[in-house]
Amino acid sequence: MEPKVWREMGLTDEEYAKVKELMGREPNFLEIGVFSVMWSEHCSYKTSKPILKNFPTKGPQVLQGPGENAGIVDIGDNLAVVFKMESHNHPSAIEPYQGAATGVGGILRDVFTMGARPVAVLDALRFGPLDEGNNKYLFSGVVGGIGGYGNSIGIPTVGGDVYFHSSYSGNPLVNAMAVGLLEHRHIAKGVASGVGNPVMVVGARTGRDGIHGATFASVELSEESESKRSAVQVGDPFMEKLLMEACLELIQADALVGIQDMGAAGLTSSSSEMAGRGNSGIEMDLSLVPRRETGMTPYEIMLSESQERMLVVPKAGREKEVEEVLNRWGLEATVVGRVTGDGMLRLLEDGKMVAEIPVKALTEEAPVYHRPSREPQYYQELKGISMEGFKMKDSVENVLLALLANPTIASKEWVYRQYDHQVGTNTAVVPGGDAGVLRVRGTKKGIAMTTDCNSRYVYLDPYIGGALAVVEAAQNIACVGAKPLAITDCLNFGNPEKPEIFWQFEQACAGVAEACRVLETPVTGGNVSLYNETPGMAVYPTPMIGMIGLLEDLDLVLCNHIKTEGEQIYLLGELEGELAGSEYLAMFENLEAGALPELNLKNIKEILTFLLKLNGKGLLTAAHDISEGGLAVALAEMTVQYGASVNLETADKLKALFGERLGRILISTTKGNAAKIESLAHQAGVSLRHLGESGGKTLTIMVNGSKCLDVSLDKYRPVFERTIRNIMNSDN
Amino acid sequence: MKIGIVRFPGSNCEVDCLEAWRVAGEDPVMIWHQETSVKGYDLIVLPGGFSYGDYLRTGAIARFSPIMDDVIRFAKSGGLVWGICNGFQILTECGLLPGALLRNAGLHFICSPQYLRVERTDLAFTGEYRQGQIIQIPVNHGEGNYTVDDEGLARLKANNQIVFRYVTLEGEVTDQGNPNGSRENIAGIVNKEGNVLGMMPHPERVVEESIGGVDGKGMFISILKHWERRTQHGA
Amino acid sequence: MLKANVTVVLKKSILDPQGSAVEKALKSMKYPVESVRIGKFMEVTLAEADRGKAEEIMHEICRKLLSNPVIEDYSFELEG
Amino acid sequence: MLKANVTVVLKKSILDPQGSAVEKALKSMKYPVESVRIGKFMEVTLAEADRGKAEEIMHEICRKLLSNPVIEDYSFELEG
Ligand SMILES: Nc1ncnc2c1ncn2[C@@H]1O[C@H](COP(=O)(O)OP(=O)(O)O)[C@@H](O)[C@H]1O
Ligand SMILES: [Mg+2]
Repeated sequence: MEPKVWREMGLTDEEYAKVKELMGREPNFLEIGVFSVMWSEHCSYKTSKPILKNFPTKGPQVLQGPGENAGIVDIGDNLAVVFKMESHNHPSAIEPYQGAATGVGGILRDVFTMGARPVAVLDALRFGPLDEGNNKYLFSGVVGGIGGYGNSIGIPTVGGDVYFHSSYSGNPLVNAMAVGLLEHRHIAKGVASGVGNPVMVVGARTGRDGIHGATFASVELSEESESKRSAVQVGDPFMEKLLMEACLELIQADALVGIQDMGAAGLTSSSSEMAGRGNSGIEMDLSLVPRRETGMTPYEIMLSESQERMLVVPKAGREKEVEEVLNRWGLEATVVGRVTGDGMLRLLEDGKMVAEIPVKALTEEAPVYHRPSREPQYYQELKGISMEGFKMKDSVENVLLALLANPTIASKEWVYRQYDHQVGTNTAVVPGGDAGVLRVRGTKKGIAMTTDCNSRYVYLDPYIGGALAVVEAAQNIACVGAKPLAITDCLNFGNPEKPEIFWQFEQACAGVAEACRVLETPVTGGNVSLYNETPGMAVYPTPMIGMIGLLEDLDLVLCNHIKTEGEQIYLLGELEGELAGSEYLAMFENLEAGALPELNLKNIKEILTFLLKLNGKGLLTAAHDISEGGLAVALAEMTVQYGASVNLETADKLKALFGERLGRILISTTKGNAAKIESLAHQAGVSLRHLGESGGKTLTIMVNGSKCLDVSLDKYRPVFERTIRNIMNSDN
Repeated sequence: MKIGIVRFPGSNCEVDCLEAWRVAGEDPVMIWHQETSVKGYDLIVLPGGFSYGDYLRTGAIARFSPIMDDVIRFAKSGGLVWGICNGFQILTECGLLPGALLRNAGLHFICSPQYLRVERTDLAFTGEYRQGQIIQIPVNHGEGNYTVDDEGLARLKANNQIVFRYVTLEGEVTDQGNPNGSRENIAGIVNKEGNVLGMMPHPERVVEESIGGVDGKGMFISILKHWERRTQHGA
Repeated sequence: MLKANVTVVLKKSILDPQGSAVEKALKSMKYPVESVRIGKFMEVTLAEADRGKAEEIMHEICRKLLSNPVIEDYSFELEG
Repeated sequence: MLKANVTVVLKKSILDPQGSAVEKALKSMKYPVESVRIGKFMEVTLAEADRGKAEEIMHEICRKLLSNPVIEDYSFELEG
């Protein structure tokens, strides 16, 4: 075999040598193809494995940790939440609508193959600045695609987040998270076991789309990858809706031994992973796989990433039943092979063997790389830049209005108006709140969900920033009154072969792990997306966190804005933030620098626990965490209906109003409950400060007795609410 | 009351409708699109969703489902038929209601609470509301822009067939209150006889306070009371 | 076997916001564009060799399913 | 002034969910249909009298805005 062959498929010479050794002979073209996708970063995690193993993955609530199609956490009453997040960055860069749509389709399949009915989608998005036409085009297409798929299949998109930063120009991040609900007894797994059991392909027909998509996801976007554009697929939410109903019906009828979706690397990864988990083998005759196109080679059939397909191992004798259910939903199911006991992936074409590979060679023998890691030069440099001596650049009003008009901070209404966020009629907190909340029918419970990551923090200090991504998610969950349960993640980084990038990855994951340990939110699964680079630039390191929380009593759900006049507003946590890494510093000093505030996870945990305690007693009317833009922005968001007047005593107005520091939460309560809250805070030793009261149709802030802001609702509300819409409706 | 909800491939609000009826105290039956008879039902609901993916045009393919011939017969013989969102689109496609639903004027899908004015309360569907009452019911569609030609519009008006209009909070019929460009802010219409209603907004989404309001519940209660009155008179 | 190339466009009297949006975008990109209207294009392959019959079938299909006569006009050409 | 009739269709190897759904519907209605593929049809009126230039402009517009070359092919005819 010419070296060109395996190199073009993405295998290094060393990897090829290892393949040869494992096979005990020269592999043929098809076998090299199978190895190349299974050993791609996307499927094998060859670079990230050594790092990911440090995540805490256990806890009494965890029913299924990493390793399956999605994680599962217990929520009592014999019910469980299934959830997972995944990236579709590269396809979205090239065909934003379809790239994003198929991202949603893929993550939903991961959830319903576990036996769960999907109940919600979230989307975490990152784009370059909207003043560039191409970024606008990508933003618009991606949002359209997420809505296009989720709306049609009928699963509400209840949350997500969007940031804009130049590092994402041309390499947007599109991470989709799906959440499902199931009864414990219906948990399904991606295993192939029971020698002689049939193996079936169900759902859509196989076409030539997306061949080598997994490999494509594992390279930088460049001129060369442009030619791999065929790696983009068109999604068919209608087909997936039918497939979902059929699969859930089969799982509930207990007809299956195992089931797995065909995502990246299609039939190759689904068959080898299912056999791998079942310690078995699989034999398939590829000529039996239903095809959409004629003349497809075994290689193309194995590597196709056609969407809306599943690989299913029914219990022996029940293949007719599988066929019947699929047919009733207007879909096909075809027996293509069987489970064997010899641990081989054996592929035939018209009865003639065309490939034979030991399954474990594909799933367990993939090379593991301990990449060199090096602290980048920028790290100490930016950290060393002094944050002293900055003066407020403009009037408080102008600064506030400018921050509210920053697309990263401004309301994302333009986005979530395009998403059906209510279908299923379970959505108790719609997008625009701090976290989405769904009721759990038949119980008093609610589940909360959010996605978060401030990548500027991660860039400036990957360890602290990684931890803060988890903290912010936990804050958002707690602000709707839910207890944080567990996370999934999507680790978006640049090219890990560069030691500086690998350092970011290593540090950020360590921070995520530490925060998960302290906050008791184990990692139940996730996804790694490396090589997010355009020529010359890596994206800011973005370990996206998707978190799930539980409300024991949905009646106690909290919203993030005040709904009457005369409510008392308090601050939990410290008054002053820091300018390091703040939105203010970036906008007004054109500087992304500084040493982030010291991480104090224990303290943050105390604050969140206290918040939940207050809410458990029914003492709160609203809660909102302080994030980008600092206290003033959070106050504006919280009082967007009634206004407020607030008094602060501080030695540093700039840091108090616009500095950033996680672990600070605004809460509100009725006049009648104010004293009770104060005494509970005193007892618990938690820092609590009375700020003011809602009402008056203006936001008025006094600092040390003198008025520094008095802006009417009519002025700031439209800025917050309409900025993104105006940008998107404008012509350039 | 015997209520049937037709489930097309791609429907996705059929369970929401079922649950809403349960809140109102009824327990409907799901009717698979391949069935051929709706005999014995008192009301047929065509739910929201994306039947057949809404490919080609919304409702265009569903209209040829086996069940639809009998739904059309049922409607023509005076049976109550209620199409919500995709159901409305199917009703216009099959000619039970005039006009058509085009892509939203703003070209985007819209999911949003919307104020409606109740234009007619003498119908089986709306008896619980006051004439001119402003209610808040969410819309959720990409193609809800109702269009009808001048003649058709004149007929709708002459026969008093307009049931809901999109309005502002103050009840004004203006462009500002119109989410999708619908002609004369039309959100829902009935046939001349008053037994077939099509509407874009989703009343089944607002029947419980904990998930966003109760303004839609009146429609379910209206239908039940109408049916009770009728069966009492009939008996 | 015959192939029909069908085009379906909105009636002239009906606004075409999608076309207008594309028109606006092209104008803002400084292309010398007067107007844009957007419709659908469909390739239908028929298992029917007789042109006369095929034409009849296509009219029926177009009226019944491929277009909505309330808002759209269709036309087609047979090929092959 | 010239008019261009543009058709944009999904590349052959790309799944066409719309076409498949319509094809299935027509088959179940017992029409002798082999296959259906659905794309877009656009009428672009150009303020340009020179055919050569118009053609150039149309290629550019098609590539840049009217189609996404990753998944679609376009073709057009000039008229008038
Ligand atoms: N891409 C999105 N999809 C759905 N909802 C979104 C999206 N982006 C933002 N939202 C909604 O807006 C809310 C506020 O977003 P954001 O400004 O990122 O808040 P926070 O700082 O609290 O995370 C989110 O909690 C979510 O409900
Ligand atoms: Mg928040």
